[in-house]
Amino acid sequence: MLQIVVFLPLLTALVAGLGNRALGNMLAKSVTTGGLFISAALSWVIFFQVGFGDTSYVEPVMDWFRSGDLDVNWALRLDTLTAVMLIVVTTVSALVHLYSWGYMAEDPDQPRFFAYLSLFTFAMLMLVTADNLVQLFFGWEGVGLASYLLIGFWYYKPSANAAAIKAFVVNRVGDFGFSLGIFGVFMVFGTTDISAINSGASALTGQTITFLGAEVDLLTTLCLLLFVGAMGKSAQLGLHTWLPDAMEGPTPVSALIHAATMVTAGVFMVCRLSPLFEAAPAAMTVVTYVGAATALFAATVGTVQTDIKRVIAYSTCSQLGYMFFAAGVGAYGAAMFHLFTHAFFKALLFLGAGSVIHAMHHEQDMRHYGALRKEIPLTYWAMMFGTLAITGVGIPLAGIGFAGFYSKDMIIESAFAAGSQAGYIAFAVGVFAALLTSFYSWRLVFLTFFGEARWAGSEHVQHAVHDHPSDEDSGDEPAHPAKPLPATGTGGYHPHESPVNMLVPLGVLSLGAIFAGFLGYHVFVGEESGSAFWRGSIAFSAELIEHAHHVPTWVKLSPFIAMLTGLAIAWWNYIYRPEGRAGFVSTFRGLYNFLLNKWYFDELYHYVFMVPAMWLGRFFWKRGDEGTIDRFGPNGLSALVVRGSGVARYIQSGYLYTYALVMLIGLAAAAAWFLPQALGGQ
Amino acid sequence: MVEAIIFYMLAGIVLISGTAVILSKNPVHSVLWLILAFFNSAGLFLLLGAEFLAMLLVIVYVGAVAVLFLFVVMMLDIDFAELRAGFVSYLPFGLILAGVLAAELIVAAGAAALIGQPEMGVAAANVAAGAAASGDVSNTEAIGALLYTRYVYVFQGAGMILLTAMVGAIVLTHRQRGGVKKQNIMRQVARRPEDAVRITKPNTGEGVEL
Amino acid sequence: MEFPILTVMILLPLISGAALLLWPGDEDGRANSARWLALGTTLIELVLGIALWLGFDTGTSAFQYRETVPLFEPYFSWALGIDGISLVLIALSVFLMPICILASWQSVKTRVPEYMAAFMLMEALMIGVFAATDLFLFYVMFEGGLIPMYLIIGIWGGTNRIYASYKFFLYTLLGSVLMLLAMMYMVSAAETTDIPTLMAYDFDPQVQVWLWLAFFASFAVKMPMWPVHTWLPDAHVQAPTAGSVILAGVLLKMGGYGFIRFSLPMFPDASVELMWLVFGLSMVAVVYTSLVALAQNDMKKLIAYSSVAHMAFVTVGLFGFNQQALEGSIVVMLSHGLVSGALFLCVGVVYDRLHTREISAYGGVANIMPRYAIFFMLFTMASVGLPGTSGFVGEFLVMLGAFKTSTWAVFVVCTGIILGAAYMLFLYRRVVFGTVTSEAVAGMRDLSVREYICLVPIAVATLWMGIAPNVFIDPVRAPVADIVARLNAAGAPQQEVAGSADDVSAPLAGAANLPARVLGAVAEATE
Amino acid sequence: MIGLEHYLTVAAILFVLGVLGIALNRKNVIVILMSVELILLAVNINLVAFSSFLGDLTGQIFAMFVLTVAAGEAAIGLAILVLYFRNRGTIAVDQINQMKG
Amino acid sequence: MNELVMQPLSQSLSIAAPELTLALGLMSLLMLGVFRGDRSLVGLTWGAVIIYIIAGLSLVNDPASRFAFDGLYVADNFSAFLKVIIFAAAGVCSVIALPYLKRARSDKFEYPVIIMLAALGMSMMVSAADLLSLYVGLELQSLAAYVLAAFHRNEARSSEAGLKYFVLGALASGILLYGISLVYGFSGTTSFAVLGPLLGAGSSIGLTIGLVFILAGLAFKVSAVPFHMWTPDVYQGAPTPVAAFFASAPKAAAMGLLVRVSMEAFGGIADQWQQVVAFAAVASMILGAVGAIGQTSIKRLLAYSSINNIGFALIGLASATADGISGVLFYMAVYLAMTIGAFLVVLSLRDADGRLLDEMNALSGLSRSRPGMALALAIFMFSLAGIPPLLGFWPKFSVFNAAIASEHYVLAVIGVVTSVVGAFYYLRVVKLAYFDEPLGVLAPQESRINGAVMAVAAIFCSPIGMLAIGPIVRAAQSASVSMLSF
Repeated sequence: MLQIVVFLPLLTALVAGLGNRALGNMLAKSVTTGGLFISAALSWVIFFQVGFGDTSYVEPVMDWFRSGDLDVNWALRLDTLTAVMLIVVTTVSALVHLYSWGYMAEDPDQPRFFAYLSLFTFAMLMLVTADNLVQLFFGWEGVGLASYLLIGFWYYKPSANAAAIKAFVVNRVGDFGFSLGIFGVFMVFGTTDISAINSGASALTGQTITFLGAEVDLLTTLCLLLFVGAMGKSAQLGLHTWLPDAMEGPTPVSALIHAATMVTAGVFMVCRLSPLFEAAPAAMTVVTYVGAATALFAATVGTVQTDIKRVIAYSTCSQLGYMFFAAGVGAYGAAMFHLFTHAFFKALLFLGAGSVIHAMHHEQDMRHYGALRKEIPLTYWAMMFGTLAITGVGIPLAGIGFAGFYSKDMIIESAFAAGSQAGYIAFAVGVFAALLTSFYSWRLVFLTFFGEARWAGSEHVQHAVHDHPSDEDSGDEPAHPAKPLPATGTGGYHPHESPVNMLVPLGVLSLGAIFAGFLGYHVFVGEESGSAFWRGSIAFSAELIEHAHHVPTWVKLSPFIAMLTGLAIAWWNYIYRPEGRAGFVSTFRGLYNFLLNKWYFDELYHYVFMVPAMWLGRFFWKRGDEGTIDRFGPNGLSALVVRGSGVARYIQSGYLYTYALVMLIGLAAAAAWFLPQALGGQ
Repeated sequence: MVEAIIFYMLAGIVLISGTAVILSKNPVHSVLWLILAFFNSAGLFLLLGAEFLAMLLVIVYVGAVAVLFLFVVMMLDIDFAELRAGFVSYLPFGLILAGVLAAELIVAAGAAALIGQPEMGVAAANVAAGAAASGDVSNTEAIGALLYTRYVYVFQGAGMILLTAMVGAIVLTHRQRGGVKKQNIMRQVARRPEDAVRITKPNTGEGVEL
Repeated sequence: MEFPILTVMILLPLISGAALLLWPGDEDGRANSARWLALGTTLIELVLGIALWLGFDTGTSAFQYRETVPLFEPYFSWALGIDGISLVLIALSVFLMPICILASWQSVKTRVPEYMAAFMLMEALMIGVFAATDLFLFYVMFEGGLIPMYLIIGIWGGTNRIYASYKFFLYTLLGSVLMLLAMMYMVSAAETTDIPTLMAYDFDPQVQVWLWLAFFASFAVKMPMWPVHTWLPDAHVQAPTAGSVILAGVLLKMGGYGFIRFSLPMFPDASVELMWLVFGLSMVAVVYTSLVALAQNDMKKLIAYSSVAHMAFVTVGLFGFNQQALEGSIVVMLSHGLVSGALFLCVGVVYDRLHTREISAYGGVANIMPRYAIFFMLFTMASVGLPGTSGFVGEFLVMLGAFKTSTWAVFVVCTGIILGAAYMLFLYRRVVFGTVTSEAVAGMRDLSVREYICLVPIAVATLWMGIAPNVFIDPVRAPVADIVARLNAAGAPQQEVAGSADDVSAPLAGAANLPARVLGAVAEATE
Repeated sequence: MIGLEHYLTVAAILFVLGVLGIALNRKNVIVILMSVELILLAVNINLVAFSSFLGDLTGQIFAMFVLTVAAGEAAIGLAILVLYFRNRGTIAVDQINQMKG
Repeated sequence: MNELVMQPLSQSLSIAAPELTLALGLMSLLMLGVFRGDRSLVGLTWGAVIIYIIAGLSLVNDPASRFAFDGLYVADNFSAFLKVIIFAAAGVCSVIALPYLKRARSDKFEYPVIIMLAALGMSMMVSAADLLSLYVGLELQSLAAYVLAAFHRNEARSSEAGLKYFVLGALASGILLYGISLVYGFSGTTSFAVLGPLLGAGSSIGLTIGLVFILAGLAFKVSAVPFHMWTPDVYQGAPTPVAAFFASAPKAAAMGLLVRVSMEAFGGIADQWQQVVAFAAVASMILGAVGAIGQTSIKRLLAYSSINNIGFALIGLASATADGISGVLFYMAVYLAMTIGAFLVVLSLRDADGRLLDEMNALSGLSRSRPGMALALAIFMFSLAGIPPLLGFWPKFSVFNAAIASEHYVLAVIGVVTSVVGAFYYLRVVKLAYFDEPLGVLAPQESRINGAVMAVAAIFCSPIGMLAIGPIVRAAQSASVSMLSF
């Protein structure tokens, strides 16, 4: 069954991809989507078997490679953690497939799109079912590839290409650390099997190795290296830059890959190796800080973005930060729980945003939205549920709320309960980030669905009105990228609600956003039910959970208050007194620009890495290879030889007396060479 | 003492005339200086007791080779005014070099005096020859005896060299002059009437095609 | 007597080459028959290669299919035999050859018989290099390969072919001649030319350093390692497509093969001692050439520079001194043989249509040639080492193994996977993605059947090697184990167990006192 | 008493003179040929002197062959010279450089 | 008086049968030629070939009596090996000259005779066991060579070549003679057999200077640097078949002589001359390689190539071991085939009017116009460059091997590096023939015999020739051993 779940998407991807145009849009769509729904259904079956039964096994598929004492096999590992990921992946993927029927309806290249989607799903499933780090890495890279392909799906768009490359290369930076981590793990453990690593980790606490000439703590080093990989894939601070750009891909892709599944692979990996991380407290601290920093950073940036997808992207980034600091403080269950709930409400938000974009004829700038509540009510409600979930709306202390309410509060409480300095900082950051989350989420909702229509300023809308093809399809960039000031009015445009095949996924995911937290709370992070559920697939600390459940009340209330505060600020600025925003912006011009430009990370990287790399490349090429190696090497030597040849030919003057003289010189020199020897010998 | 005076005189003239050979502007003078050098060398040979070689030098060299040189100089009909004995631009360097070489050679020669007679020489194989030299026979006779026995191989080789010189000189310089009528007896004897006479019967008014 | 399969494999192309040179007929007829004859020969070679593999016992490190005829006594013998390492490289050669012939089917129009004959000669010499078990026979084959390649580049190459062919020839020749001297020394010391015997012979460690350096001169150029790599971009750029394929696919592997066949087992002490040199150069090579590749405007030059970077992985692996690293190196060699060959074929495909290698002349090819884009993507991904393709397994094993030897080396070399992704995807983007901007590109047609036949086998092999590479690793296990054992006996540094600071080694720390040791050796040798 | 070294010295100087005649003369080929004769003469003086002082006739025999060969050499040399003169109309040494490099 | 003759003349004559055959043969040919005139050139040439074959067959002699003429002459495997080379080269160079001579209107019957005189001289050289026979043989060869160089009488360049060769040759033989006189004077003997042991006991300054002069004189004959200056001019000016001859047989003979003198007469002071030979080897290799670059005349290029190759051969001598000497012999044997082959290509290059071409440009596009010849040329060039698997690699291999075995590492390293520089200009020839487009029309090969000789030489130099390594090397080894056990 597990094999069907995993390999069915590959099969459908191959059918759709290789069949491509011969197969036709309809067939390709049906095959891939059908396959995914079967996988999803089976995943749920597996989930219940594993999570509430006691099935847990490794299913070998075939040999991969063997070398010396390294033995890597293709095998599918099934335990609770895998099962959770399976349902997340397959469910969201199936829904996204379905959604894409409608969203991509006009695209000529649909078989390719669906093939990529299914391929991605396969890779993701390989990742989550991996029994060893190498297979994990396979899935890891596989999802990277699929992500690259999907971001660059509209390959005629330069910005999409750039974003795709960026995603791949930045992920490679993470993989760089990840692979070093794998090498180190193999060096230390002599294997790459995850269970062996996890069970052997605690014995190695305090050991050291020589890494880059320095004597360092063994497990800390390994964990940090592995964590670099997680940072790349999960877009943590420093390696996050690709994620917002990845929004160049079609929106369903953003929902599936860049919100629900792939970006959570880092969290998954940390949880998967949680026993190893547990044995390296220093590394855990780093994870905590990085997660907290990301949560804060992304949230701040998210507050000022105007592109609807980018807001959600930064939101994703921020939520991933939450998951990491949860993992960092040891609350893996909480991290996984948030991962689980987040998958639903974030996919929902993205698909909802897609629906908005669809309705607004591919306009993504929220400044050109407004007053859409009435035009696309179903989408509006879906977005509302998503927002309620992400902001963590619920009734504190009573334990009733939307999905985010359970998971995010659990994380924040766990951080506090961890009792460490890092935990407290993470707690504080988490609370503040919750405020920001609330603010930007509500800002999104208010800008999009409330207020007055500002559609007229949108070029896309104007295109639609004047019956031009959309930019996205034509590949043309607007001639003047500088957006015109938000103009009010409808511009004569009538948004239309999305087709049913887009709305069904929204509905399903809304259910998830509403109920996932409530349903999963006890299962994932219950004090006793949690350890029964996880059954050792993660380092589940019942102690910590218990502490988390018994934190002071103000701690429990604080995220709720933060949420309310964020909501209030958003309401104040976007509904009640929208004109006040300009004053705020002009007062804090520097901060605003800083946030608007994403803390200048892209610029920083551009000047620190890109520019020097190109310059160095050219320098090495022109000055190094051509100017030095060739010049003094082959070319120099040959020039020297040619010059020598000139001298030789000059001496060969053609005159007898020159020739005779040279002979004489030779003779005299030879005699002179011998004379001292001969005289000495006498 | 007398021997020494004669030696120095002969040697001096040899060296002076040798120098003159290469310094003379006129090649004819050079040849004449060369002849003088040969004569005096022959004198040195006599001093050394090699009378046969001394004679040979005079007869063969002065009589044949040097005259050949003169002959060629005359034949080439060189414009002597043009032919100055010019020297190359690296004359000083060449002179220094020559000085070095001469010094080396003289050092080597001096070694002969230092170590006295090279008694280590005169190996067994040469004892017989040595006996012939020091014995009662004359220099010429002794040479003759060796030349046609022991050195017959080399002698024949020398013959081949002369043959080469002869053939070479002919092949290089001999020219078959055109237009010279030579008697060919074979052709004369073999000539038949048919070759010489043609009988034709031309019709009137038509000529004979020859 | 057994069927002398190796001799046949070497002689058959030679005979075929001579035959197609002497084939009668007018120019067109000769060209056609030359093509078919060459294709037929290479296919027979392929079949023989498969037979060779099937009959090969992978369980042993002993040389198999041995043939020895003392034909060239007193200097050397016609001695052939293969172990697993030879086997896989011969397989690579015979696999790529038919593809090369097909790739040149139409693109080479002038002097076709000569062209095919050169390739036949090339094939014979390649097999000879890998199959020789006599030191000097190896050298002959190794050097002999220069001639056909020189002609291939010089006659059928691009505009600057003269320079490139000279550079290729003289550069590699200069490297090899020193090796020749070292071989002579070895033979005079060991009194045998038999490679298996020499592989077990213990040379004086002092002398080993010199011999090692002499061999290094040859193999480093052939690999090529930084900084003696500059012939490669020129040669690749100027060579015809098939020439590039063979050059990248097989010729570069001769350097790696040389290291693994000679430097490591014959001079284990020197190898251990001079590891820092190889690591240092490899580290520079990866970063340096990757950056240079990033700045290229010429497709072939870019791939050529990427080859240098990939070969640096091979050298790192070879001097990682353990089973994984060495096996990884071999897999990288095989994989690079396939992938870079395929990439050159891909370049050749568009070059045949547009007759330019300038990246800027392309763009938007995916619109016009979607099938081509798929293949190109596959090979690009294989080149960047995506798991599931051949590129991954080798590089992974190399770094995994070498990590025990030098974390620094792996750390630096590993950046190659980042930079590799950057330049390859950048290339792909500029050529394949984007919109069609030029008329010429718009007029291109997608892959022909012939081009499919060229690319599909490589694609299959690439995936096969990525998903189930054991079949390619199996033959080399035993010989590699022997070499590793020898290296370990020579004190190869390996960081195995954590915690014990004694056996933890920092290879670069050893570098500090090494120049002094080398100088000492110099002083002793000159006395 | 006149020692061997005296003869050898004379020969050495004569030899160097001959060599100089070849290496420094740039006008006249005939003088070069004569210089060759000087060299051979020097050799002969050496040989005869050694022969005499060693009491061994080999030297004189050798000298005789040298003379023979020298005669042949002179004949060939002059023949070539004549040939050259016919072709070029000059025997100036510094014009004999049609071929160089 | 007859008591001085230790050895019956008949025995000596039978040992010296090859020389006797040549001497009698050439005189007969000369007579025939005189009576039959220049028409008889072809007949005489083939007659000469037959005589060479007979002389070659007469090399099979009784090893018990190696010396003839009271130690003036020696017949051992060493001399036999070289004589085979000499006779072969002489025969081939006689034959291949026929079309050339006819076209140049120099078809004089003396040509094969003079070649044979030279061959006789060389034969005497390699069999010389005494400084006297050495000198006579050398002069015989030289005089014949001077004539041959100037053989094209109407061609100013040919005369100039003859003149230069003559003047410098005379100077060289003067130097050689002076050295001989010193050696004779300071040792009291001219016999190698006596000199060898004598010098082993110690040497004097006079001997040393004498040695230097003798080596210099012989270095001139093999055109080793710095006594090489005549080579390019003479090769270029001399008629092409003559140049081919110069590059082959006299080189082999002079090299043989040099080896014999060094090893037999001066073997005792090998440590002294080894350095000089090594220097000459290095200088020759470098200058030959460097000088050839930029040449526009193929013959000049081949001249530099010969200097270059002699440098390599001298490495074998510099190592002063049996292996080294056999390497030298091997080298000369293979070099003979390569250089004659290359000159044959030059001989076949004629423009549409039949004029002989010597410019490098004439080779342009040869592979298009004359593929077979281009292939042969490529084989010769790669072989001369010493690229395996061509035969030309193996002599280099053997001398380097000897150098390594005798621990002359620096020499070997310089040698191999220079061989790379050398490859540069050989590649240029191949480049012209293969990479460039034809410039003009070439006349077809006019002589089948020349074509056949070229083909044979090409096959010999090709990898197929590697099959000959065994026999040649074994012969060379027995030859070198025969001399050292002297």
